Amino acid sequence: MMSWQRMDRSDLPAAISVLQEKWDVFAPVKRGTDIRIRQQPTDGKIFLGQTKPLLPLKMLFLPEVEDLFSFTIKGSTSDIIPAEPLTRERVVFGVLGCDIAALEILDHVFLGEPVDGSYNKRREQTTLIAIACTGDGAECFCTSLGINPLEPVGADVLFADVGNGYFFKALSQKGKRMTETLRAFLKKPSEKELTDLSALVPGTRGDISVDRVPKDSDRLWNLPIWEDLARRCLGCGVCTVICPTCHCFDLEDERRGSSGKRFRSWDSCMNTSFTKMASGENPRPTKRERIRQRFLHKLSYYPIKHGLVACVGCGRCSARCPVGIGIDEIIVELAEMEG
Amino acid sequence: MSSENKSKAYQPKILVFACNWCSYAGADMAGVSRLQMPPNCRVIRVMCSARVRPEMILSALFKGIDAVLVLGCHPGDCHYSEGNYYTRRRGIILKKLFDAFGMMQERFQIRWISAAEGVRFSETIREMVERVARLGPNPLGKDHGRFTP
Amino acid sequence: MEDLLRKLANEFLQRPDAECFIGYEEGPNGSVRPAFIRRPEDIHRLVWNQKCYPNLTAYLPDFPKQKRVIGITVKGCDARALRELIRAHQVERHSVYVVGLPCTGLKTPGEDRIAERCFGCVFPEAFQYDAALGPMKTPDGLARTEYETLDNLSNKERREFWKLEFEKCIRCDACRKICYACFCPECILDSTQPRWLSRRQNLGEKLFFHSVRALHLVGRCIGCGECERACPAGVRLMLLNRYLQKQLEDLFGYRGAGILEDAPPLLTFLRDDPDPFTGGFE
Amino acid sequence: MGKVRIGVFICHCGSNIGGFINIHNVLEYTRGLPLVKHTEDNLYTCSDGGLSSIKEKITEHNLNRVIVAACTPRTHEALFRRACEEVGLNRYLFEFVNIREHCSWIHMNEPEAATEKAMELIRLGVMKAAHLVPLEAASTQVKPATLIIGGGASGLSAAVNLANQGFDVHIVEQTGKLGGLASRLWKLMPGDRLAHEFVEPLVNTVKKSKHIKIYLNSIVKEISGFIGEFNIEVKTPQGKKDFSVGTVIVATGARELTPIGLYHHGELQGVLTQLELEQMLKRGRKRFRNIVFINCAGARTPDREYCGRLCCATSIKNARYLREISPSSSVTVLQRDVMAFGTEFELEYRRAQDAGVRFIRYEPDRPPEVIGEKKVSSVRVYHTLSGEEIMLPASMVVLTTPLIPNEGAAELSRMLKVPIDRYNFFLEAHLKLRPVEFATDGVYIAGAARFPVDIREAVAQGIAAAAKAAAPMTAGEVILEATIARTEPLLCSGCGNCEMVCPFAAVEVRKDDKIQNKSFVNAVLCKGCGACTAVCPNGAIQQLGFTDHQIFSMIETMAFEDGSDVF
Repeated sequence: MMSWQRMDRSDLPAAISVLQEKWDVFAPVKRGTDIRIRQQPTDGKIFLGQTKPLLPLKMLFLPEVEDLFSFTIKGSTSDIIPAEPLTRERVVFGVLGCDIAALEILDHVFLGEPVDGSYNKRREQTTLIAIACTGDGAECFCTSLGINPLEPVGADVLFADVGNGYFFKALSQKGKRMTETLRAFLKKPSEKELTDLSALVPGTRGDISVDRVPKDSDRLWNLPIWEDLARRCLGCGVCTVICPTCHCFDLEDERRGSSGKRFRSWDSCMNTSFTKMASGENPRPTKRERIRQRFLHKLSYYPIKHGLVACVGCGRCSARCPVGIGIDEIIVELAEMEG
Repeated sequence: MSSENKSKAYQPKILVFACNWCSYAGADMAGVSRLQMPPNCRVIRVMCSARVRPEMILSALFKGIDAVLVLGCHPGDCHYSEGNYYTRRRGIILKKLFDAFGMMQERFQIRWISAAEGVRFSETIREMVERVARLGPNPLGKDHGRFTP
Repeated sequence: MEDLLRKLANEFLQRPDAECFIGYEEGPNGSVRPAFIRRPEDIHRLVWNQKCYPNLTAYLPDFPKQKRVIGITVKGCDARALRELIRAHQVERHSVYVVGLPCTGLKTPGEDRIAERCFGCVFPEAFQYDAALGPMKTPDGLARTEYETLDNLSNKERREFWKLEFEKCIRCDACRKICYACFCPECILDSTQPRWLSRRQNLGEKLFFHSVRALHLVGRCIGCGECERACPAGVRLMLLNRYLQKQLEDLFGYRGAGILEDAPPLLTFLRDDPDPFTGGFE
Repeated sequence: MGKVRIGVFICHCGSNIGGFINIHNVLEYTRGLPLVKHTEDNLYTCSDGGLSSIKEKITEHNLNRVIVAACTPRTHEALFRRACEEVGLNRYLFEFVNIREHCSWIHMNEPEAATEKAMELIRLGVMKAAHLVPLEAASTQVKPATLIIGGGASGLSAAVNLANQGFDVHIVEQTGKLGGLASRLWKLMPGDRLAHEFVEPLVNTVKKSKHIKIYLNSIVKEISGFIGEFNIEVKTPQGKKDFSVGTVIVATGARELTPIGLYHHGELQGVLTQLELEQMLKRGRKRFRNIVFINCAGARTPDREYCGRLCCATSIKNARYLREISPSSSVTVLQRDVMAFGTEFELEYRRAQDAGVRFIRYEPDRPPEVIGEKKVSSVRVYHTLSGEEIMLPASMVVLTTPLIPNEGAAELSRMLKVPIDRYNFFLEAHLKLRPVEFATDGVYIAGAARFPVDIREAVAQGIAAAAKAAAPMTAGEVILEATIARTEPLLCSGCGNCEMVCPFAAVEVRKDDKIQNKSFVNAVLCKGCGACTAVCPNGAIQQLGFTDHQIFSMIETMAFEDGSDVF
């Protein structure tokens, strides 16, 4: 229905400016070795590579810190003023397939009943421009999870960088609205130009046998692998912070006398205090229980509940783990146990 | 007169930790002697200046209080013999930490004030207030140092 | 050398009181990672090369004290950490079997040059070991290697520098949790009574976090650089640690944690320490 | 404990606070603070009426925290704590807010700012009070023995008093004989008695007492410990002596300032001090010619601002004696003002005038000039009343100089950890309320070591100090500090930082029953300084009454203007 349109390389900055008239534009920005999704153009120039930003796309939908409401206590009642999650519609440029696939995983949690209002609003008012990714990291294995990084499901617009020019393709109504805004810059490509696209081939590992991991947590619960991992794991929690599908959060009240704010912030099941209760009791007292929770949530509990594995194969956790714990390795090991 | 105008424009708020035995008594002495000083300081009494953990100074400054002043007995006169020697080392290192950050150096001070030195207490307060007033408000104070979203 | 390592580990595992041997093994994508060897048939996994970054002593406080013996390999920096852990009652010397590694500096990942974390290393030799993989030799010039410091930055530049660095920080706490010296059952930064630190991601809270971390490491930082390696955002944490260590040396003659049996510099004093707090205001 | 219910009592302190701070506004403000269930103001909260009101309101409003916003905790905290305790509220659930010394008295010209500051100070107090918990204090034995440093009139009086009560007393005197400054005087006034008639019986009583041990030509080298058991090391001519006592009285006295160079003292023959004159009289000299006294010599100057206090009386006394002994003499007293206070001294002043002593006033900026070659011949002085300079023939000039503290006061202040002022006079815990005590428990002060006193005062203070020292020794035990350190074992890593900084070796890391290293606090040894708390990396050890949580809540409320996260 919708087809590829071509843009000259030199037109991109002007095109972005046009987008900024209607949308807040976000895109990866590179500073030194640090790549983050930041607002355009206030926070820097767009980085159009295929290296994953440190913090995944989820940060725009479930921000690291998010005010939920402010309150004023008056006697036994209180006034609550909900926070406004977005003031303007957004477009995110240069999103990777793995990060978009992760949003589907978050959607099951935040858009299932009860619907999370601010997440929902952010989702509705954001247009995603995916970049056709050929996967440049040794840690990438998204194709093993059925993700097509060249044309990820869930994107509104597909964007491809073929070296001598860019291609755009709208994939949804939201996307169409966006490509129409850019009409002035987009041309119908010639047959010859279209062949450039076929040069893009996904390079990620497709042989990680996720499907062979048993979903039944009873069978995985007491495996010695958890003890082995716990011994090596330092509990630093980097894996959870940079994971595109991790979505646990903490709620905190900031009270200043009789008024205050409630905000939520990312939390991590790798923290000792994550399950610590007011009584001092902690049902996950050691790293063994915590690391098992992290992997079983992704590979067993979530799939049982929602029918899909809560990992998108981006490999961020494996690449950043300071003691070399890789989720791909663990998936293979768990699968082999079955075999 | 001009300094009065300035202090009208901006009133810094200064947190003072005073040890019970010397400096708090010195502050009492200043009061008994009716030594007038600017009303910008709030004294928190601790038993010894060594009780003031650096986290207290850091959280005060990083939460936006304009300055922190730690007062203890003169070295050698500590009621507990040696507490203020630890205070001194910690203070030196804390100042160096602020040097490393290139901020807050002047907003943190330590002074030794004995129970008899009411005058020194009032002069210390006055000078600290004037100095901080010159520096202007703590930059982390306004919006609690929030980054742009 | 690795043969000797495996031989020593094997001998150790034969001991009736041996719990496990902590060394290094090949990890994913050409990396090296900690290995916990319990069975002689796993000994072949042990390696020793210039990619052996992790400071393995960070694992020692996890083990129940005074029960069984842990075998461990240590580089010079790790040996200093071990001495510090023993001083701080976290490890008992007789409950570890120490294999000294003759470290001549680690390599930058993926490159053939000495890693920056090793620049200025004043003490690469392991010591107080039960066995060693070879004679300990101080590599030429490592201690004299110049590394990046804050020295030439003005106040304003330092402020700007840290503002950008801490803006990168994602408050994952990896720097804290990887550190060998962070062994408290519950960190003050996780405390809820009082709530010293909130989860806000603003400059004030990040400054507080990093200041407390740096101050708690004063006189305990061995300069291993693990914090910086663990940081996913690449915050230049070692600049801070090194800066403070330099001050300790200049002011109090303290050479660094674990080098001598000195008391940590903030837990001791001299009556004639420098006193910048006597006068009026300068 | 249930919900926190705070009562705030705001003291006017007559007009000391109320005169500068708008108490009405402060009350209104305080009423609006969270957890505050009762507020009131009192003219004097420390009066019987104020104290009964606190007690009534605790019961009436079921208060479980009490705040008094008034003067300084250093003097009145114990009083209010006792009041709370009397109606069953743990004394450590009381919090003091200082709005007098730290507010009204130092911001007298800025009533608005002072009022605002008082509000904030009370807010900080409320924050801390919200986090207070009840504490229980332990107790320790007190040895029935006292060290008295100084064998002068006050020290000896204290010694006799304590010995009569059956306590062991150790007197350490740095000179070779007992009696102090009094033993060097000729006659005492009022009463006209010879000084030795007073001193000798006192010294003899002391020497005879089987409870008193005297160390002459000795000095205290080392004092360690605390109330109940101070360990003393004395350097005597016979060598080092060690003993321990329960209490210590400082009675090191004072000596006359010898004003070398002042008014040519030590340069011209015939220029003496009052003490030198008295010794001359003591030796029996009877003939005097033209005598000129110069008062305020070396006192009330920029270097030594205090008034010698006894100097005027001394000059009045000696001037009259000179006229009486040698009626042909002429005696002139040059004075700045005559401080003849009390019921007797004014009469003595008149007696001296009636006896023919001339009092001439000089101006401090035009001081008298002593003239002579080798020997004094005359004094030139500007006569304030007649407005002209006059020459007084003088065969002798007597300088009335103030008392100054004896040497060693500074050293002693360090050993005992008690404060001294800029002249090395010791400072008591409170001028009016605790005049013979130091802030340090078990250490007391008597006599001229505090400020120049006459013999009556020296004796009175000696006896007062003895009475104070006797109290804990009679009781046999003292209640210890309750605001000591305590370890939370679940948080403690056993790293030993606390052990390293404790000045009293009160904290120790040892294995608990699970063979984990944990820190333990010895409640008797802990003096509650909090040094350990500040170096504990994760707050596992806390100083009770000054916990991280309590202090942090004050910092936070100050940072955010309007409260903290506790509610």
